[in-house]
This record gives sequence, C-alpha cells and structure tokens, in this order.
Amino acid sequence: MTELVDATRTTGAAPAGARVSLEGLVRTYGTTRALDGFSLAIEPGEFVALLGPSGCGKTTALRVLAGFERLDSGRVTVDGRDVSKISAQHRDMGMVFQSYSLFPNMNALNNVAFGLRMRRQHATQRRQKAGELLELVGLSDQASKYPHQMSGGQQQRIALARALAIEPRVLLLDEPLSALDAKVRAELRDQIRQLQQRLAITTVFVTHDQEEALSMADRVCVMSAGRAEQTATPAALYSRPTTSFVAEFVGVSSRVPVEPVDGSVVLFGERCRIRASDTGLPNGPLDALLRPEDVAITLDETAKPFVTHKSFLGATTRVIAQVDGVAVRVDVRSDVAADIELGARVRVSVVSRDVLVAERSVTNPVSPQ
Amino acid sequence: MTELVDATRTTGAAPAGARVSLEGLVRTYGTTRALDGFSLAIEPGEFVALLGPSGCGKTTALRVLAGFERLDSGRVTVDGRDVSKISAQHRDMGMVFQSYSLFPNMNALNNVAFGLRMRRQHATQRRQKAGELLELVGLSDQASKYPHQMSGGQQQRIALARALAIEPRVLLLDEPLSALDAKVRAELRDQIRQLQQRLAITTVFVTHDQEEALSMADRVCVMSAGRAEQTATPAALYSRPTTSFVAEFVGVSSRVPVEPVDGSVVLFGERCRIRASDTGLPNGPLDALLRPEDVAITLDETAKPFVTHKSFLGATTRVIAQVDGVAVRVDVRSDVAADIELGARVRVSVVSRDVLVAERSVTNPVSPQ
Amino acid sequence: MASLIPDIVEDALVAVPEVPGRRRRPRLRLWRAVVLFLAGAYFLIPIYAGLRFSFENDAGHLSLYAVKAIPSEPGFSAAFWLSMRLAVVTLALTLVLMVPTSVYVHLKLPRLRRLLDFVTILPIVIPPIVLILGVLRAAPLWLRASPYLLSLVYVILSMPFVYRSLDAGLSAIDLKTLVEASRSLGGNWLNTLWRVVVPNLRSALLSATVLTLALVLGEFTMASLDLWTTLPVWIYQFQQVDAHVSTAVSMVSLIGTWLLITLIVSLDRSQSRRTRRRTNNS
Amino acid sequence: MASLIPDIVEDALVAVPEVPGRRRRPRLRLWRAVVLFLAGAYFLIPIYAGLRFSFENDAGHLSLYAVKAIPSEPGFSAAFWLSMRLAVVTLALTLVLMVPTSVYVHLKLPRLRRLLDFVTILPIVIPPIVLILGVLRAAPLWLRASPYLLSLVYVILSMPFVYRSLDAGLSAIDLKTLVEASRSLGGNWLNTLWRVVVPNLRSALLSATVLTLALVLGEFTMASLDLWTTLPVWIYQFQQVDAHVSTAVSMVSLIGTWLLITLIVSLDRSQSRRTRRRTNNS
Repeated sequence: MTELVDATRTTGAAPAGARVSLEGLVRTYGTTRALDGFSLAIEPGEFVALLGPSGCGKTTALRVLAGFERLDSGRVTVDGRDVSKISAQHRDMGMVFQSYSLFPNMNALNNVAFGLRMRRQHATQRRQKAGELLELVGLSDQASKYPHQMSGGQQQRIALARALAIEPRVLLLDEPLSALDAKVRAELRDQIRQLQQRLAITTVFVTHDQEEALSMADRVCVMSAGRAEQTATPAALYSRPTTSFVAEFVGVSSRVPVEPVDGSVVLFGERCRIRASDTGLPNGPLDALLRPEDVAITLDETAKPFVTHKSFLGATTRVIAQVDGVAVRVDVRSDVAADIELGARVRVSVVSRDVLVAERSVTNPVSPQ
Repeated sequence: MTELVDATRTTGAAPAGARVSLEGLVRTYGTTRALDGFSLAIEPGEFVALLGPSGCGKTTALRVLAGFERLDSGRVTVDGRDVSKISAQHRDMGMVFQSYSLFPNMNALNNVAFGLRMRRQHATQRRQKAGELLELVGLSDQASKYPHQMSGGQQQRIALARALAIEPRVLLLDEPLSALDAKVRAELRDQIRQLQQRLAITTVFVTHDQEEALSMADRVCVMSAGRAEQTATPAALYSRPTTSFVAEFVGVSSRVPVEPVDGSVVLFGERCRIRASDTGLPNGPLDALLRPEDVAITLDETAKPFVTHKSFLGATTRVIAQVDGVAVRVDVRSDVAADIELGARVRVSVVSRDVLVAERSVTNPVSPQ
Repeated sequence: MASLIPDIVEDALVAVPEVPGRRRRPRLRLWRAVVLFLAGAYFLIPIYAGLRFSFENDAGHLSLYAVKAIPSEPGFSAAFWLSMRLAVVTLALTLVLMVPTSVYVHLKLPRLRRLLDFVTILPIVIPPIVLILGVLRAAPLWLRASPYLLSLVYVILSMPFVYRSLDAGLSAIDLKTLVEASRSLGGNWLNTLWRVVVPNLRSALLSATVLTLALVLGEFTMASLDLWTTLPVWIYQFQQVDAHVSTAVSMVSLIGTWLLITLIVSLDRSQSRRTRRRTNNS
Repeated sequence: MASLIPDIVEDALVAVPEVPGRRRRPRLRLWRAVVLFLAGAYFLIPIYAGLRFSFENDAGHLSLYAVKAIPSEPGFSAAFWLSMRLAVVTLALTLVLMVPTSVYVHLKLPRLRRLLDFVTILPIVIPPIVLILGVLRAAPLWLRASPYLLSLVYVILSMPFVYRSLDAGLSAIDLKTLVEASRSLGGNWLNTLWRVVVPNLRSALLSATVLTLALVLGEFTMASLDLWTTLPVWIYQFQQVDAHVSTAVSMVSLIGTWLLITLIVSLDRSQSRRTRRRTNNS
C-alpha cells in the first residue's frame, strides 16, 4: 500500500478529478432508442458505475462520453465545458475496453507510452513515465513482453496503465473484467478501486454485474431502456430501491404475495410496515420483496413450509423454502444449515418488521429460481 | 416445482444414476502431464464438481470420461465395466459444452431429438420425447426457434435438454455457464441443480469458479497439476481444507504471519489452537489463513490497525484493515460498516480460537488484494 | 459470397449502416454512392462496350445479326458442350476431394492447415505455362489424348478458391464442438458429416461451386495450350473470322454464367427463406 | 500464408499434432505422410518433368545448352523487364487502392463488406476474354498504346486475392477496439493507420504482395490478347523456336518467383524472430 502511494507521488499524477455532467442524452439507432433522455451528474473524483442488463444503453452512454458516438440531442460537459462536438482524439479520456485492446505489435512499455508519443513527449521522458505506470499496476517486470505473452488479467492491467498514462481527466471502464476468470476478476476489482481512490480520478464504470457495481462504486446508476432508474450509493440502492426494477436487479429477492391493510402488510403471520418501492404505494395486489438476509428459518416439524434446495456459499448457505407454493430464499449460517436437510419442515419469519413492496408480478412465483 | 416433478414422471426419465470410477488417469501432451495419476470415485446420482485453475487438468479429465481423449494409462469404469476402449459414440454420456454447441441448421426440437434419431427411434416418438424435455427445461414455446434466434441462456438450456434426451448414464457439464451473464448464470445454476436432483443422474461438472462449484455440487474435487488435491463436500472443503492450495483456492483468505508455540499460535494478541492445513504441521515460519468471517473488528481510536478499503457486498460489507503491514479482510454487517470510515482505527480480533495454518507464503503480504 | 445479389443491392442502397447517427448519414450515403459508382464503372463500362459491339454490324449500325448467327457458327456447339462437360466433371472431382480432406484436416490435423494453405496457393504461384507444359509431359498417353486431362488441371487451378471457401466456412462454425456433440449423442462419422457438418457449410459449398464453374467456363490458357477448343478458345479463334459474333458469344457466355450463378444462389436463398418463414409461424 | 516454408515443413514432419495420444500417433503419421505424398506428387511430378526437359538437348541427352542460351535469346531481356515493371506498378496501385478502402469499409461501412466480397469476385466470374475485349474497346487511345493498361487489368485480376487477404487480416484483429483505443489516446487517423493498423496486418499484406507478384509474373491470356510480349508470352512464342530453351526459361521463372517469395517471407520471419528474441531477453 505504501508503495502505491509512493508510486503515485513520483509520477506526479494526481490530477484533480473533473466534474462530468450528462444532460438529456438521446441516441437512436433506426427505431431503437439506445439512450432516451439519460442524465447523470458526476462529482470530481467520484467512481460511478452504470449498471443494467444488456441493451439498457449503459455502453452507449459511455461511448457518447468517450466521443465514439454522436448524440441526437443532449449534451456532455466536463468541468462545465461542453465537449459534445470534440472528437475522441482530443477529449483526454482514458478508456479501458471489454476485449483486450492492447496493440499486438507493441510491447507493454510501448503500449503504455503510446498516448505520450501521440502527445509528442520526448522519448526518454515517456519511457520513464510508462515505466512508473507499469510499476503502479505492479507489472514492471513485464515491460518488454508482448500482449500475446501475457495473461488476460495482466493485459487489462497494462490497458489500465496505458489509459492512466495520459493523465486523463476522466477514466472510462467498459466492462474491463468481464473476460476474466472469477479469481482474477475479484483481485483486479480491488486493484482498480484502490488505484482510483489513490489517484482521485473521476471514473465511469460500465457493468452488467451487480456485485461488481456495488462492491466498487461510490455511486451506482441503474439503467433501463435508455434511462436512469435510480442513482444512489450501493447501500442506499440495496436497502431503499425506488423502483421494483432496481429492487429486483440489485441483490437477490424473493417475491411473496401480500395484501395491504392500512399501510401495512401481513407476512408469514406478522404485521410489517411498508417501505415503499415504486414511488408512492401501488394500488392493487402487492408482492413483498425479501432479501435472503431479511428472512429467518428454524426447524419445526409442525410447520407447513419445507426446504426444497440448499446451496453452500461459504460462510452462509442459501436455503430455498417453499411457503404456500412460493419459493423463499433464506441465507443461513453454514454451521446452522448443516442440520437442515432437504425436505425438512421449517418455520419462516421476517427479521425486520419493515418490508419493501412492489406491484404483484405476473411471472409464476413457483419458478425454480 | 410440482410441474417439474410431473414432467419428469411423464418422460419416464428417472434412470438410476451410474457409479463412475476414474482410476490413476495419466494423459501426456508432449512433455506436459495434463493428468498425472488422477483418481476419483463417483457415487450413483452424485453431483461432483471438478474445480481448479486453468491448466489443472479438469477439462482433460472430463473429456477422457466422455471418450474424446485417449488415456496413456489408467482406466475409466461405469457401473464396474471398463469403458476406456469404448468410443464416445457408444458411451451413453450426455454432454453440455462451454461454447454454444447446438446444431445451427436445426431448430430447438430437432436439436433435442438428434440423439434419439441417431438411436433410430420412430419420428413421432422422438418428437414427443423431445417436446417433453423442452417442457422440462421450460422452453416448450421455443421448439421451432433456431439457435441464432435464442439467447445464450436459452441455448444452454436446450443443450441440457438435448443431453438429457438420450437418458444418459452420466451427465457431463463442461463449464456450461461461463459464457453467460452474471444474472442468467445464477438462475441456470439453480435450474441445473434442481433438474439433476430430480432425475438423480450422476453428474460431473467442470468449473474454475469456486462459488459455482461450492453452491451446486454434492462433492467438490479440487485439482492441481493433473491430480486431485482434495475431494470433499463443499462445507468440509471450506472449513477443513487439507492443503494450503485448497485453503487459498476455495474461499477468500487473508494470510497473517504467526509463530507456532506448542501447537498453538498467537494471533492479534490471542492464543489460538491450530487446525492443521497441509497434512502434518509444517516446520518453520507459518501463516494463519483467515476467512473474512473468522475475523471481527470494532472501532477503537487507540488501536494501531486502520481501515484501507471497503466494498459493499449486500448484507455484508468487506473491510480491509491493515494490521502491522498485513492486509486482513473482514466481513462486517453492512449497517455496522456504514459507521466505519476509510482510515478509521479499529481493533481486530478472531471469532474462533481455532485457526488454519500453512507454510509462510513468499508473496508480499502488503499486496493490494 | 453467402447470399449474393439481391441482398447486396438491398443492403447497399437501402439499409441503415450499423453505426448510423442522424448527422452522419448523408456523408455515409455519399461514400457509398462513390464506392458503388466506381465499382460499377470499373466493371460495367467494359461490359457495356462489349454489348454495344455485339449489336453492331461491320458498318457500325445497330443489328441483331451477330447474336442470331451464334448457334449456326461452325464449331460453336461442340465447344459449348465440351465446356459444360468439363465444368461438371471438375466440380464433382473437386468437391469429392476437398470436402472430406478439409474437414479431416480441420478436426484432426490442425497443424496441417498451414501446409494446405500453402499447397493450395501453389497453382497461383506457378505460372500456368509451366503447369500445363509439365502436366502435358508428365501425363500418360491415354490421358493426354482425353479432354478430361483439362479437368485434372482445373481441379488444381480451382483448389485455392475452393479450399479457401471451405476453410473459411469451417472456421466460422465451431466444428470441433459440433462434431463432439454429435458423437456424444451417438452419431457415427457419416451421420455427423452429412447431418451436422455439410448443412452448416452451405454457403461455403455454394461459393466453391460458383467459383469452380466460373473458372472452368472462362479459362483460356490451359485449354488453348492443350489444344482443346473449349468455349473461350472458340471465342478467341472465331474473333479473327467475325469479331462481332465472337464478342456476342462472349457476352452471351457471361450472361449465361451469371444466370447459372443466380440460379444456384436463389435456390440457396429460397431454402433459407423457407426456414425463416417456418420459424416465424411458430 | 503468414509464415511460410520452413515452419510448415517443420510442422508437417516433426511437430506433435494438437491432439496426439500415444496410440493414435502412428495412424496420424500415416495420414500425414499420405497427404504430403499426394500433394507432393501432384505438384512435383510436372515440375520434375519440366526440369528434366530443360536439361535435355534435342537428342534427349543431358545438356546445359538451354539454360546457357537464355540471356542471349532474342526478345528475352525486353520481355523480362516489361514483366518486372508491370509487377511493381501493379503492386503499388493495388496496395494504395485496397488498404485504405478495406480498412474504411471494415470500420465504417461493415454492411458494404458483402458488396465488396461480391465485387472483388467478379474478375474471376467474368471470362478473361470478355474482360480484355471490353477493356480494350473502352480504354482511351493513349492508354491502349501503353503496356500499363495491362497493370490496370492486373489490378482487377488481383483484387479477389488481395481483398480476401486484407479482409481476413482485418477480421483477425479487433480493428474497431484497436482504432478506438488509439483515438482515445490522442492518435489521429494517419497515426492510427500507420502505427496501429498496418503493423498488425503484416501477414495479410505479405500474402497480398506474394499473390499479386505471382499473378503478374505468370499471367498469359491478357498479355497475349493485348499484344504485349511479357515473359509468359515470350515463353509461349519461343516454344515454337526451341522448346527446350522455352521450358528452361519457365523453370527459371518459376524458381525466380519462389526465390522472391522466400525472400519476402524470410524478411517477415526474421522480423518476428527479432521481436521474439528481444522478448526472451527480458
């Protein structure tokens, strides 16, 4: 850690992050609206994740910001200046791509130095700077390796160093981890986050993986159909989603049908307060959205619910109990779960008297998931 | 769930799972030993995952079992019968591949019916059977779609139906989820597991993702360099790894240097018993291997350790604390973690007085991961 | 080469490019128009000149006499049928030789792909003169006396195109996985080749067929050196007798080749359209 | 075509195939030997026959007179240099036209790829007779009088090979991402093309160059119809004067073309070997 701080100091790379604002972005392909009035304000030095299913417009938003896509309407400002008309070449944004994007004909050092070369920096100077950045990502020993000689994780770290070498005003990450193995992904996730915090660089990260978004970002913007559904801190997004789309996309939820009575609902025989999900309380039939940690189970031979499924997650085990034909996911400490057999009768209760609700879903609640 | 049970009954597909035994498998490519005396016994109806980093031989083992690779030595038996010399065509093993393997020139129904056609079943009979299997994987409405018209998740479910259609004695899954999005992956994981339990079919699943292996399998075989490191239930593997390779590959561990004194060690000022990792107690300097849930932290302004990193995981938040220059990962309930700022001083303690140890690692303990 | 003419024209003139953008579209349209115009000029001007010459008489006036005279010209019909027979024999030989070989090499001897790449380029690298002189000297007498020696030469000449088509087709599908899937489901090699591999190589086979036919129907050097009067040789010889008739024949032969290709391509397209329609009904 | 001869022979004879297996190896070796033998026979027997004929005199005895006579034969040197000039001009024209066009189409007009695929196949589909007759009639007089009209024709003829090489090369790299990476790092279009795209197309460019040169140095029909005595035309004509000398020239021309190709390929290989060595040192 101390090493990293030092490396930062010697590169002199501590650019004050830029303030970025996306205002009413609209982008149409044929009849498809990839962006449909998308707005987002990003504070200097903030790490914002754009999260959503494929086709939600998150990648288009990033590419508009990078200057690779034109806008039909809306504008992009960086530190208050409208950059919508500026080409990608002159936007000073470092980008790390989903697929391996290192130049195959250059070794790691020359890849990192490429941006400096384009800026006509002197050879010795740019070689020194590139060397420092390789050190920053912990790959000094790979300087003369070519991309095909490196692992996927190493390539993405070099790509990160290359993007940072030009001291960009904004760092753009387009699912940089999605091509990597689970183990490498987890490691690189931490490394990117720590580098970003150390350099205090404004960063936009695109991902479809909610775990990635929640664990890395200062704020997460959940997108759907070309618009921002909710933009909030990971904790707020998780505990206070404002739409049922967000509630279901972020974290794992069980849907349990409930009937509203005077602003409260009865769930597993207990009266619970409603924590609103969709803005305002929906009319008609409701579902309670329950996180696996919101529910508890205890063995009880006289109870009707029974266990249909168990999967080991490490410290906890996820148990699926069937309650009146509805599958409810529960996280149980693994040592406790060891005593719960498949088919065992269990009593199900809520941990908090405060539940999220959303409009009743039309999908079959007895689906295997 | 009841639907699934019914579907199974109508297909009549409840083959008693076969007992599979791999004995001393050796397979060499040039000078590389892909399999180096690998052995594994699989009970009828069991779901076994082969887990390991790339190049550990897990895929080769599966392909030997399927009959796609020959052996240099060793043998494969199914229900006691040696099948080593039998070609893939006659082994009666259903396989689902990593990449999309549906025949592009056939629609979903004909893909599923292909194996029955090869077995010269009558057209109406095989169409009925294929239809039942499509129902089993919940894709009856896609019967006449072609592979390119389906999503990745749908294609893999069709591939699963196709493999099950021949009522195979063993089901082989070669990283079938690795090409899918995080959300779809999690769903399909549950579906595969439930189908497997319902059909009671002996299943071998290859993966590099420890989360996948732990959450799905009855037993997990961790492989390294062409050999089985440890074969055990997920819970046993997680809590009682027999080698440090397994301890580190399965679950997330922090390594903290400790000195052994009379079969115990002192960790964060507390004396803890040693739960052996590598067989027998190693000589020389040791590291304690700590799971994030084995450690607790409390805010304490007088303490020396401080928080360097926080990442939100949902119900819990992972905090990294630096203790005497060593990074220790701790899982904290998210509502508690909300009060812990970056840089805050914390007291670190162990939850259980029972720790795993392994030989001192040579890697730098102050790495950002 | 997959699905040729109609789709292409459609795409080029009507379709929205993949990265459109309202402001960009006019520029893209302009570029496309320029490319189309240049390509068109490059190919159509010679053809136009040829067509006009076919419909002229010696005095330079418009006339149909040249076209009308074709069937009755001495030697035409013999040359025409010789070319046709050579085309069919060459095509059959080429496909029977090349399809199993390239599948086998792709699957079992991937290291040999580079060698085949090299071997099949040789016919282009070796000057035709050398090839035909060598073949003529090396062939046994009974073969030297047969026009089908030319077929053997044409098989060699078409190899670069045919192998490249098949290689591209085989690389485009995940051959290994498809074959293994078929095998594990109980398919034998013949079933696998016939039901799984070949149907997914349709475009590649089509492209190989078109190229082979075009090559055989247009080849001049080998035929003239081997002293067989195929259609192109006849056209060349007859030019000295009546240039207008000769040009008319070459135009008719061009149009004939095109019709043949269009027929094959549209068979392929109607096939895939039927597939599509069947799907949409579901 | 990437890295040709030595590697291939090495691979074919020595290397372990990707899916070996002790028991399987003998069978594979056998197959490989059969393939190599057949391919060898197919190509080497004609060449051997040609070589033997070159070193014979009219009496059928071994003799070097034909080879020795080459440089002094009337017209040889003019034909040789004409072919060389045509080769250089054609290559330059082709690369300057095709490289930027195919990069641009790949990047910005992916829909037009199918059209280009089709357009560049036309020269194969159109009988050469039709092409040259059309071109000759359509070209302006000053161009018709120049041998470089042939270069224009050769540019068309080489298009199928050159475009396919470039297209394969461009498809093999992730062009869009590489270009965008370069752009976002501050590279302009020229820098991007020169420093990022072209270096990663080396094999494709090499392959295009080899094919173009081979085509120009071996083409007979067009040259003879356009009445220019290029090397292949000279060989053909001189055959009537002295068949031994003519065959000797064609052999020398074959060997010359091979040497040229080997030279280019080995330049490429030494380049990549240097790269490799530099890496290993680190």
